Amino acid sequence: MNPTLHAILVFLQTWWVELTSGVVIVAVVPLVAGYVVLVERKLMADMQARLGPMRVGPHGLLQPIADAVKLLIKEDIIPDEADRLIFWLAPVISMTAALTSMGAIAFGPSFQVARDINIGILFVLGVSSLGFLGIILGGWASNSHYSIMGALRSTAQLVSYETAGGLAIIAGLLLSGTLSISGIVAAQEKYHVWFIFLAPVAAFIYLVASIAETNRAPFDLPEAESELVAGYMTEYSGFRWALYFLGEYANMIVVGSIATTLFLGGWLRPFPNVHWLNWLDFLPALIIALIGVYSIYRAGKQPVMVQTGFMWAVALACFAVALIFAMPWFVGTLKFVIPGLNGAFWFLLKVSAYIYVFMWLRFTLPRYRFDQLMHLGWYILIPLAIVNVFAVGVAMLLESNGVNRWLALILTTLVTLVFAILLVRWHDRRTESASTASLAPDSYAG
Amino acid sequence: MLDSILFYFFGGVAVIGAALMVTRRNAIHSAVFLITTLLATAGIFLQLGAEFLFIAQIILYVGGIMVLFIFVIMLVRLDVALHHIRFRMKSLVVTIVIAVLGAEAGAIIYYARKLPGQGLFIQNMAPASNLTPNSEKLAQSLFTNYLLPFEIASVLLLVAMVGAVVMAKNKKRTEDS
Amino acid sequence: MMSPAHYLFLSLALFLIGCVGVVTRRNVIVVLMSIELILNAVNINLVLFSRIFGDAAGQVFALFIIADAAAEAAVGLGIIIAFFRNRETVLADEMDLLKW
Amino acid sequence: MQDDALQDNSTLLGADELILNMGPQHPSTHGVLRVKLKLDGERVRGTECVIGYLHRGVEKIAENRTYQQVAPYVDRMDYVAAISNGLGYCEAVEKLLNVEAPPRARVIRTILTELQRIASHLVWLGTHALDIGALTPLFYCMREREEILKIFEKYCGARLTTHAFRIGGLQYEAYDGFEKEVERFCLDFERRIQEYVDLLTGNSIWIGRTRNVGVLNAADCIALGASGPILRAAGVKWDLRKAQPYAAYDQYKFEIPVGTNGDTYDRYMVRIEEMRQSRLICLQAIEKIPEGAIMGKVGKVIKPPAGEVYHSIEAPKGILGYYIVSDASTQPYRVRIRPPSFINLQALDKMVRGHLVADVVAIIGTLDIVLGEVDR
Repeated sequence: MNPTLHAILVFLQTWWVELTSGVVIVAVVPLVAGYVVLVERKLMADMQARLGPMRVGPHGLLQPIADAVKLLIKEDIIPDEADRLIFWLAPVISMTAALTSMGAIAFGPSFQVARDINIGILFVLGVSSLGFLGIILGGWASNSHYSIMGALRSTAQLVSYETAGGLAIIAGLLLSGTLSISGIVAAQEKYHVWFIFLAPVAAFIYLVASIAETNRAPFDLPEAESELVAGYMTEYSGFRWALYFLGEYANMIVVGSIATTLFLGGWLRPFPNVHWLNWLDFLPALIIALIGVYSIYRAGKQPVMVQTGFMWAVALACFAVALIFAMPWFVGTLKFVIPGLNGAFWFLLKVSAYIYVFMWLRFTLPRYRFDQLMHLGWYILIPLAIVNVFAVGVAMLLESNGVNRWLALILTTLVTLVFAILLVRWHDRRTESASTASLAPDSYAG
Repeated sequence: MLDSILFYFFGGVAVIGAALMVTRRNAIHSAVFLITTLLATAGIFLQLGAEFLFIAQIILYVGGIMVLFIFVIMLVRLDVALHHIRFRMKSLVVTIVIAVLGAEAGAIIYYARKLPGQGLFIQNMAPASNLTPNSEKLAQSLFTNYLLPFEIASVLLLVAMVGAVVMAKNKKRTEDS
Repeated sequence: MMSPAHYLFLSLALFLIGCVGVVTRRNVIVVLMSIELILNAVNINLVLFSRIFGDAAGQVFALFIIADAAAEAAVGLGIIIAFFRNRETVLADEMDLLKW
Repeated sequence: MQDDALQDNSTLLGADELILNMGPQHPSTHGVLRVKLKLDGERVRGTECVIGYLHRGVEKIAENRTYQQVAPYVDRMDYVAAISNGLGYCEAVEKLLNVEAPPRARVIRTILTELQRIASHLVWLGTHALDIGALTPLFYCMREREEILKIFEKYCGARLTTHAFRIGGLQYEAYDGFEKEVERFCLDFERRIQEYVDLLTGNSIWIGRTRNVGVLNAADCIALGASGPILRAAGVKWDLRKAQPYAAYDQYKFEIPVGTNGDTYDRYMVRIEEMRQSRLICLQAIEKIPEGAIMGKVGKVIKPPAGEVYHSIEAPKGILGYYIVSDASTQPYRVRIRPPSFINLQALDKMVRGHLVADVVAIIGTLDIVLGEVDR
């Protein structure tokens, strides 16, 4: 046999899982991101008493594709004064960082590109944080005041909140004792409990920090449309803009995955060690089948033939997926797929729930101002995160000295919470006195 | 096979990036190419089995130090300064001297490799498994043998932080706000 | 398997490029970046030796060098900002006063 | 070649100020206002408003139209509260003619004007909340405004620039079920206001973004001529509906809400309370709308005696005054309008100095300006 061909074959044989996972990520994530946007718009519409996208496809289901086509064929504008190289490079960096960092995320027990890397969670964190190089460079390259202000805000925000988020993650890592992603999930299996219950403060800090890191409301100052037009994206249009956008939503999936892995038990189903709840393993197939049944129920109520047909199609698709999920239970040779399929289901469900919280907050809350954002980060979250790391450490020390684990954790969490309350009180008093001081009358305008 | 492909890829990117970094006029471009070089070096680290350093390089160097650089370049708006950069005779001489010295060092490495038993460089690498799990090994070493340097390094960072804040603080602005 | 010499050559190349950058560029920020490149070249050697001897000490020192580079960058850039504020320049040969 | 504001030689560091052009194409300058901001970092050191992008010369047009023909033009000034504009104009001309609209017309005018006030405040609330980053209140506000616009549409056929009133009274009789619909809206509206209050009033981010932002105390307000909710939020109990009652306001009981600090939060609270009071006025008015004619004794050709008149009303945005000079012809000799938005906008510079860029949009929002009225 041709030696080159042979080498390629060997290469493929050893790396096929990683390669397919990578291809799947690169191919599927943009599509998923598009549909996350659609879901967000639909949810927002629902909360705002309107319908949202309805025109392209039944219930607007083809809207992401229409958007993608529109963005692709749009004129690609580069401002005259822009730095062309960097302007071109910046969105690519943003997108690449988000996609690359997904490589180390385990979507299920076996679906992971960088499987044997023993610094998985650091890899995800580090590489996804490269995305903001894209933001800062894009803001600079656009040569516009709005862009550069957005970029500066973004940098300051990311630096401060990554600190808080990183410290929150350390609390989780202390509990798991490993940096590898599958190791973290295994640790939660061993503890018989998700880390969100062991380190609630850390989970909360990470939630806030991750919202800020992904530039989502109420921390969306870098792209605050009512202040900075679109922040660092102001001068971008067409497909470059779409890359930024995809990067942002991919980043949401990344932080959701980190939170799920670290605090929500990764791909474990709820109560993974309680044996009389083993029937939960059938749940994925059941839930998907139920969605199909609901679609059939709704199909009769659609006003137009096309939509009825579409509902039937959705129902059939659901049944097909449900069948895929259910089949291994009946076919003995396929039994080995069960953990993978179910794991992916639970993992994606948790990530979706996490992203839903993001969206919910976005529809509800006004935006912070920049100084308030910085104060929240530096005066409240970072001290709290540091104290929390100590508290978790102390709890683990107590546990190793024979104190009941729950007692230790509840005690230390209470201490942290008391600290948090004091911190907020102190901060409130401080800002109040500061704002009254700044109100000193100055001369008349004009 | 895969090893050498990876080495030549990362090494090539690193060298090209470095060369571009030194020759670009625009400081932001320099920074971008330096980032490329640093990322390629991180790849080399990974290939050498130093996983933790790989990620430390990405997080600290690229995510931290280089962002600081870009930030400062953005703040001081260099395009005014960029106009009168020209290659001077003096620096040409210095470059030649450096090239000669480099050639000398290269020759030493090259011949040390050629002559068996004559130097360190022909020594074969220890098996990669000696360093796995990498972060644990590194931590063990860092927190036992090198605890004192570690603490000193943290003090150094603290001092640097305080120093940087003091240096960069705008006295005018603190007065009126 | 690559031989150690390959890595040494790579490191040497980066080191030399960094040196050229330090001596030829007038922009202090680029000079600082070149110094970072030099430190990075040293790191490659350290990691390589760590691998050769199968000992983590080399990597520990590479880590220290990264910390040192961070400290250097922070202070250096702080100085540059302070200087820029006073003199509106970042060119090395215009920094010709002992005191300002 | 280019605008000099775009060509400034500022750096982000150093002593120079950064000049940021906000508008006329900006999502939150409420139309085509252009504000040049002098920034020090993100802190505003000074502003300069550039207006006139929507100038149509209403005052000049008025000199070449008959009195009746002017009325639709004034609707287009504050297009968010067209009915109030029309009321002011019609009453001013009536004053000039020395006629009074019949009681029934006055009551219906009052109801429609108060509904318009609610609608105007709803637009303000929605856009203001959107400026500060709350996406949802806008749609809730628009939902309620839609109810009001439906009432207008049923009454006079138009939704936005209604031209609902005529000089001397009304053209249209209230349609069947007018009272019912207004009542249903008003009864429902209390619950709706509560929704906005739930979303915003107690929200700590909202409070943080609005309290102590854009403070304008009573003395400043009076010095700058600011009126309407801005003046009342500073603690001055001045409302023309009480001070110089017009239309049928003297018949109804209502409170004038006032604030204490004169900051953005107080203005928000004042406007929310004003919506409640307007609702009460509507409820009182529909209880008994007097029977009778809806048109006073005004001829087909309006030819007021030579002279001049100034009439002002409390429009949703502040004091809206019309100064009309007649030379005894069918066309006004001069119409001068005192637009509340324009005069309130003067306060912008004073209010934003020392604040951050994010506060600028909050303050522009809280001023509740409509550029159609600023530029006329």
